[in-house]
Amino acid sequence: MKKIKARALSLLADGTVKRVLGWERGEDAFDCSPALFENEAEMERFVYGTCAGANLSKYCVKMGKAEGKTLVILKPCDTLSFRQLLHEHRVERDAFYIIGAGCTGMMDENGLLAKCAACKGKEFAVYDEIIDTEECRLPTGTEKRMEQVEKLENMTAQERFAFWQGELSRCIRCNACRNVCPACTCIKCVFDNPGSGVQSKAPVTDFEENMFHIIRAYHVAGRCTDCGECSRVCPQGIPLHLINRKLIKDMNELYGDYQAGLGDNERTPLTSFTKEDAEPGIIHERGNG
Amino acid sequence: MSVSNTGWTPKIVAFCCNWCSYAGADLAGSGRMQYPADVKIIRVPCSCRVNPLFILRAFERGADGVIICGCHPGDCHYTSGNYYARRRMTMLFSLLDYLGIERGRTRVEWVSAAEGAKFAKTMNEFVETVYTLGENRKLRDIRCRK
Amino acid sequence: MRKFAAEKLEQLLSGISMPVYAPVEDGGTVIYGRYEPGMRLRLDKLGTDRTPKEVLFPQWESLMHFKMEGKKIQLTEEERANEDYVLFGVRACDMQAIRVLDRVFLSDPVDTYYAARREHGTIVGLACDAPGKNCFCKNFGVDPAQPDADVVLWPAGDEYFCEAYTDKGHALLNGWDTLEADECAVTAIKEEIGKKYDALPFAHLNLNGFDGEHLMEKFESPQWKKLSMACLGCGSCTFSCPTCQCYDIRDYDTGNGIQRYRCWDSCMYSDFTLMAHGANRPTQLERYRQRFMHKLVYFPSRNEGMYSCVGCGRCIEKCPMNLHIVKVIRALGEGEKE
Amino acid sequence: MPKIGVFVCWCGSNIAGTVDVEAVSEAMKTVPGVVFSTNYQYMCSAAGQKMIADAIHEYHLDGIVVASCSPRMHENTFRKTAQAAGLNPYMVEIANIREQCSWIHKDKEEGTRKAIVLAKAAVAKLLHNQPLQAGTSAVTKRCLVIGGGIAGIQTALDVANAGYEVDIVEQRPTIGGRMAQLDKTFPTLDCSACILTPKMVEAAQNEKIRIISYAKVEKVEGFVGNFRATIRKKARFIDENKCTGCSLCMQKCPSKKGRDEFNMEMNNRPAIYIPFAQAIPNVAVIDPEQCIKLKSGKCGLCEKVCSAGAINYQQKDELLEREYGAIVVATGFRPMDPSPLNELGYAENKDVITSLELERLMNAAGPTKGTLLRPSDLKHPREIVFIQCVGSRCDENTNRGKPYCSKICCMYTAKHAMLIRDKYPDTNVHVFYIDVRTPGKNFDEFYRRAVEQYGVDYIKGMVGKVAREGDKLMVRGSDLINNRQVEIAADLVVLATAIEPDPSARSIGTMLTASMDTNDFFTEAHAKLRPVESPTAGIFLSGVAQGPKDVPETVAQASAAASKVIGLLAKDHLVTNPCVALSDELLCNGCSQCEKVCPYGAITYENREVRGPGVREVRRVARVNPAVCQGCGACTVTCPSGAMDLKGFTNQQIMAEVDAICL
Amino acid sequence: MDQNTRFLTETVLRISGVDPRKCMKCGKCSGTCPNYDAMEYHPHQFVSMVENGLIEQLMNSNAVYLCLGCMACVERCPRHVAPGKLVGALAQLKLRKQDGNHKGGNDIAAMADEKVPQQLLMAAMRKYRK
Repeated sequence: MKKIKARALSLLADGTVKRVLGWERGEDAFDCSPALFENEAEMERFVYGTCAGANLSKYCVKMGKAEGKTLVILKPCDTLSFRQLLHEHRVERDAFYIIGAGCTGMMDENGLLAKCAACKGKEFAVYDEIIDTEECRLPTGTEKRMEQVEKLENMTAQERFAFWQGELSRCIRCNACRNVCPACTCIKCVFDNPGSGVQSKAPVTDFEENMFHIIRAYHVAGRCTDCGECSRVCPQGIPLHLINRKLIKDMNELYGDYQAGLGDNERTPLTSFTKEDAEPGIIHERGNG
Repeated sequence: MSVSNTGWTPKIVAFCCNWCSYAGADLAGSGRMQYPADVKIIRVPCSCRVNPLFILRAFERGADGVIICGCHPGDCHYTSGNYYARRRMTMLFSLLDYLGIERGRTRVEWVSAAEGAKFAKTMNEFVETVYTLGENRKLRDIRCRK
Repeated sequence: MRKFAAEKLEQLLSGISMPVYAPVEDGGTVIYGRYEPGMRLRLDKLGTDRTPKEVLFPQWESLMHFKMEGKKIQLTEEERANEDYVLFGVRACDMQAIRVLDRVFLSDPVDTYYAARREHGTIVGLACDAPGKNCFCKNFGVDPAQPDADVVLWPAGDEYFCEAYTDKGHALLNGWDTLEADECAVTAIKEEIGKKYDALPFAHLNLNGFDGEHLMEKFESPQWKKLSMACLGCGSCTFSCPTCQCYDIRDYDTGNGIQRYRCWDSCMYSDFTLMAHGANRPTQLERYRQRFMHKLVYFPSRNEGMYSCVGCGRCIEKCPMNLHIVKVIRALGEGEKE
Repeated sequence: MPKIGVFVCWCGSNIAGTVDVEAVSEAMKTVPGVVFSTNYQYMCSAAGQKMIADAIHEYHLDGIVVASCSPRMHENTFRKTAQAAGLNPYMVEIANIREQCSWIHKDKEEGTRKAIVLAKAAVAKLLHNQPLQAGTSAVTKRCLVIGGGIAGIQTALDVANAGYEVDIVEQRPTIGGRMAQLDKTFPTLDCSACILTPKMVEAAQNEKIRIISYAKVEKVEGFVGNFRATIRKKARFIDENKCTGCSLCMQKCPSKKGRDEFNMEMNNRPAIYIPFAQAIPNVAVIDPEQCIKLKSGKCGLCEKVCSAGAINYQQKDELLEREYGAIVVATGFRPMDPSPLNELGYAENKDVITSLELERLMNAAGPTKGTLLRPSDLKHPREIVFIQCVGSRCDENTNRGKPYCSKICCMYTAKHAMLIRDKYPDTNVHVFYIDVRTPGKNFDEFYRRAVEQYGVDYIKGMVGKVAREGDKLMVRGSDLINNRQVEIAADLVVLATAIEPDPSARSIGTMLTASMDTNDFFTEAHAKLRPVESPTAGIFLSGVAQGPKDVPETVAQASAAASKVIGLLAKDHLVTNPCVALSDELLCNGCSQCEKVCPYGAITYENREVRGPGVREVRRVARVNPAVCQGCGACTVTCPSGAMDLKGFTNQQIMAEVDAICL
Repeated sequence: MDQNTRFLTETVLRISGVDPRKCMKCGKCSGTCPNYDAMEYHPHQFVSMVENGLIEQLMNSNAVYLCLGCMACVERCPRHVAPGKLVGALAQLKLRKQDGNHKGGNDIAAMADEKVPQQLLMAAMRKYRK
């Protein structure tokens, strides 16, 4: 943290960057919030550590419009989101100075964050410089990422339905999952747009709960980097990432391995095709109908 | 029309691309090939025009089955539309299945303008499948019931 | 003052002939749900994931239906609640929140949907024998040891003390098999609670200047920019808040007619009070400011100093980015020390 | 709310037989928005159309729904009716209650119920319709003809003679195509070259026609009136402008092992060659596979003997980019390879030949200089067996060939049989046939002449086996009329092989987005009414590319295609389809996903100032070129924010239909 | 067509899986038949006679047994008609007739003898029931 802070201060001092997008110390060890620092005095409250679970990429969409460069601290998984935003022209690379910050797994009061338990790796997809340590490079549990999805797949349709009804019925439509998602960057979300025909504001019936989460997941299909923020922020503890991961798993299996946020502005699985693609009927042929 | 003991008849929405499947449906008509009146067709320019929102909308409104028909892969009037549709629908159907919605309520079938018989056969089969599944209860908005 | 053995509690609840809403589990969360015998009560949970507000003012409710009959419109109003019920286990803060809602919904023009529910409910309060680290209710004149309810329960080891304060409360308590108890025991409990509370980190905040007189000062504070920077504009604070009472009225076309319903809205949303000319609070800064100004300045200035924050601490727990009202009070309040 | 009129058509009894049209028009009267509803016997008739026009005036209708036959049938009719009555033509919706209702249901009550739902759905959609204005796009007044056979040549000549520029792109070194390989043509027996070569010369000399031979179309972009083609002109290692066609190089070339494609590879040709004497352009070409100089660097003999200095071993492929208003597909055919039908022994026996090979064997410029000699030992054949329908008319579940009738075989076989009997009366000719199909002017007379005058032995039956025995080919077949099996010891067996589209057709079809059938023949826009147009606007079909044809029919179709091309090129501007995508810039995120799925490259991104309620800033937003967009809608679904919509098929319109149907 | 003829025709078609209406009467089958001359009725006649219900006539002819089963006609038929399969079906029908009846699945179960291998039963089933 000291190294990052020192580097940020020097970049602020020499005018390379106009501001720093990082984290600010709060009330206790787990309380830190994303914050913007524009001078040395403000940097006094800068913090980076195991409390920095939030993905700052999303803020870059807004911050990219500010004048001058913004320094942003991104963890390895956050850089995937940032790069995906680059692909979608939602951020300008030149507007940011990216410090890739090493990460040993982020925590909250209950221990290691769920998203960190299925860490996708320690490589940075985009950066100007990397500041990390040996222990930050240690590999983690990538291979377990699909375990829970598989568990659900192996249930019967009725069990799956019951499972998701149980989970989704708790949804209060606070939109935290949508608003935190770095892939959900629509200027106007279809759910807020009276012209879209699907505008809705409350989980009035179980259909609306389903609808919101189906469309939310579908809209980010192929663009979701599996950063896990949706589940982290859900005040109702709904495992939303399991919906996204299912789509990722299917796309990998049917259309070849793909990780959003890598590559060079390539097409996502849903904006490309091959003539030999599986027919939709393949869904009907799977077990556990 | 299939009618159950309770008087329930399935509601089936069929999205047909203008160039192949809608023409195929017309051909089925010209050939006087019977299929249940439960099927109502919506004409779209291409299967790639079918937004997942439309499918969910149909279910919301009480449809019991939704079928999307397009040109055979390789024959799309717009060259690639049905290839995109194929991926989109595969992913959507998989997601619905994952959430526990009956698979049989959704289907994609490629029907060319020459395949009137296939169109009729497909519709007969699909209605039969949906009929067996019964009323759509998992993915409809109860407010839309009379 | 009466008392009964703690082990008898479930039996007493089951004996109530009306529906009982109490803190129960739903998935991994605790809500005020319909209590059925055998369910596990979660009276240990401070700051339940969903608030008792929902019993009186649900997230959505149907108001009326329209239907076209030929060329005429037929209108059917939704029936008001007409069933008596018991709302059990309400903390002092949440009870105060209901008083806030009363101010809004029961003053002229009266919200008849709310009023009907309020009238039919008997509320059993529960004193906080162990306030938590996020509690700061006393700052707003709430006594965690004395919920302002029809009946109040004080937990004391293996027994509960209880007292009825209203007719409805008496009616309920009369049906219970309780023993006479000593007032002094409860006084001791209350003192104990007070001590515990005083040791909490947010127990005593400086609320100087949060009043109508300093309105513009607070409104124009340069602090808002920094405070609101990280706000995602989600509704998790609003929807977990026991006092937030803003709602939106919407029409749903069922295909056979229109259902008019209302549902909670959040001032954090970009389409909150959206009008044809655009949004009157164009950025998150204005929306963020609105929420806290309303709770800490506008509402008290119009309601004899009654804050519409009750210090329950839920927003502290729920905000994905750890932004919350305490940070706002500290940032804006401490600069104003007199 | 717009005022809507509903018009329910009886279509005589076609609709009224299974749908209670009165009940439908009555039911529609209660639908919100509908101010007028009626029914009539034939809405498409003059009286029906007048009824619509009158109602539009009388009730000040904003839109009409016609519940009738398929919109593919009469949508345009009713749009024109509406337009004539002062209504925007896109304020018309058709409820298909014939093909998709009355014709497929028997129960009248059920049919009526469904018809009402379909009509309601059309009204629901119409309530969201917006008047649309068709745009215009300029027309490039030049035509591309792909294929330089008789079809391509005829189309090119007709278009050029109307005053428009034409480029013929031919994959072989010369134009002329299959017809140039023929000896005589039925039913008049003129010499093929005698009637074809003057046309080839005419094409070469027409200043409006540019012949791009030994070339292929590599890429086509754009749309009707505005195509842009990339043409690869293969290196022929000869300067076309210098070569005089003297053919001295051919004589001197030491490499003589190239197979002569023009003679169906029945003899060899030099590495440097002119395919045939009357080739156009009459310019040599070097086969790089055979040329010693190109392969090893040694030789260079042709360069030495060429007095014109036309040889250029360094020549490279050349890419031409040309713009066209119309494209004609005249890619022609090739005979199917009969080798897989192993009972006929084509692969094993040199004396089992195809009809096109026979053409070359009988042609004066062919490998035997016009004397009929059998390939194995160059002996004069005394017994010749013709087998019809080889690879034609096969069930699709067999792997024996094509499901269609190749159409020309009956006639050319009669021609061959007649010519042989005429020239070599000592030769016996047997023809195994299934049917003899001769629908054409003077065709049956021609066939009868073969039988009656020339004594050709027509045997109704098929050949089961061809096997070599000594120097004879034992042909065993059935004689169904006499209910016996016959065996003929033949010297030569000629297979009337099926014809199939040239293998280049499929890739050209894909490039042009022109639809094809399962046999790779191009599909016409309408089987009866638009037989020379592809469903893809601006693409026209000429000759066998569309389906099997003989020469007179090919020429007729070629001229028909030309007239359609002329009709298109005569316009300065085209009215474009207004049902195209439209991006709402206030909603556009600038994410570029739509750009990636657009098959026409119709979407571009630009930074533009957008203004709306509370918004005034420069954003990266999508822009649709309405002249290029074809209205498929791929972009609309890809767009995450719903900024992209498709006029005529908007999200709201389709959802309104869904709602109405699901009621 | 009387009821018996119809029954016989349908049985032959069911056993063989052949659709004689697909035949375009080209005569390829008879042209290809190696035992043509020995047969009273020729392959193409089998197709057309079955189509016309002349089953008994065919069954009474030795031609049924003179088919070598080489399947050349099946292989080479351009219409996927497979005359050889018709001959086979007629031969089976003849066999059944000789037996006077044929067994259903339940009959076989009743006849089951533990000493008789199951395979044999299945073979019998196939032969008589199929």
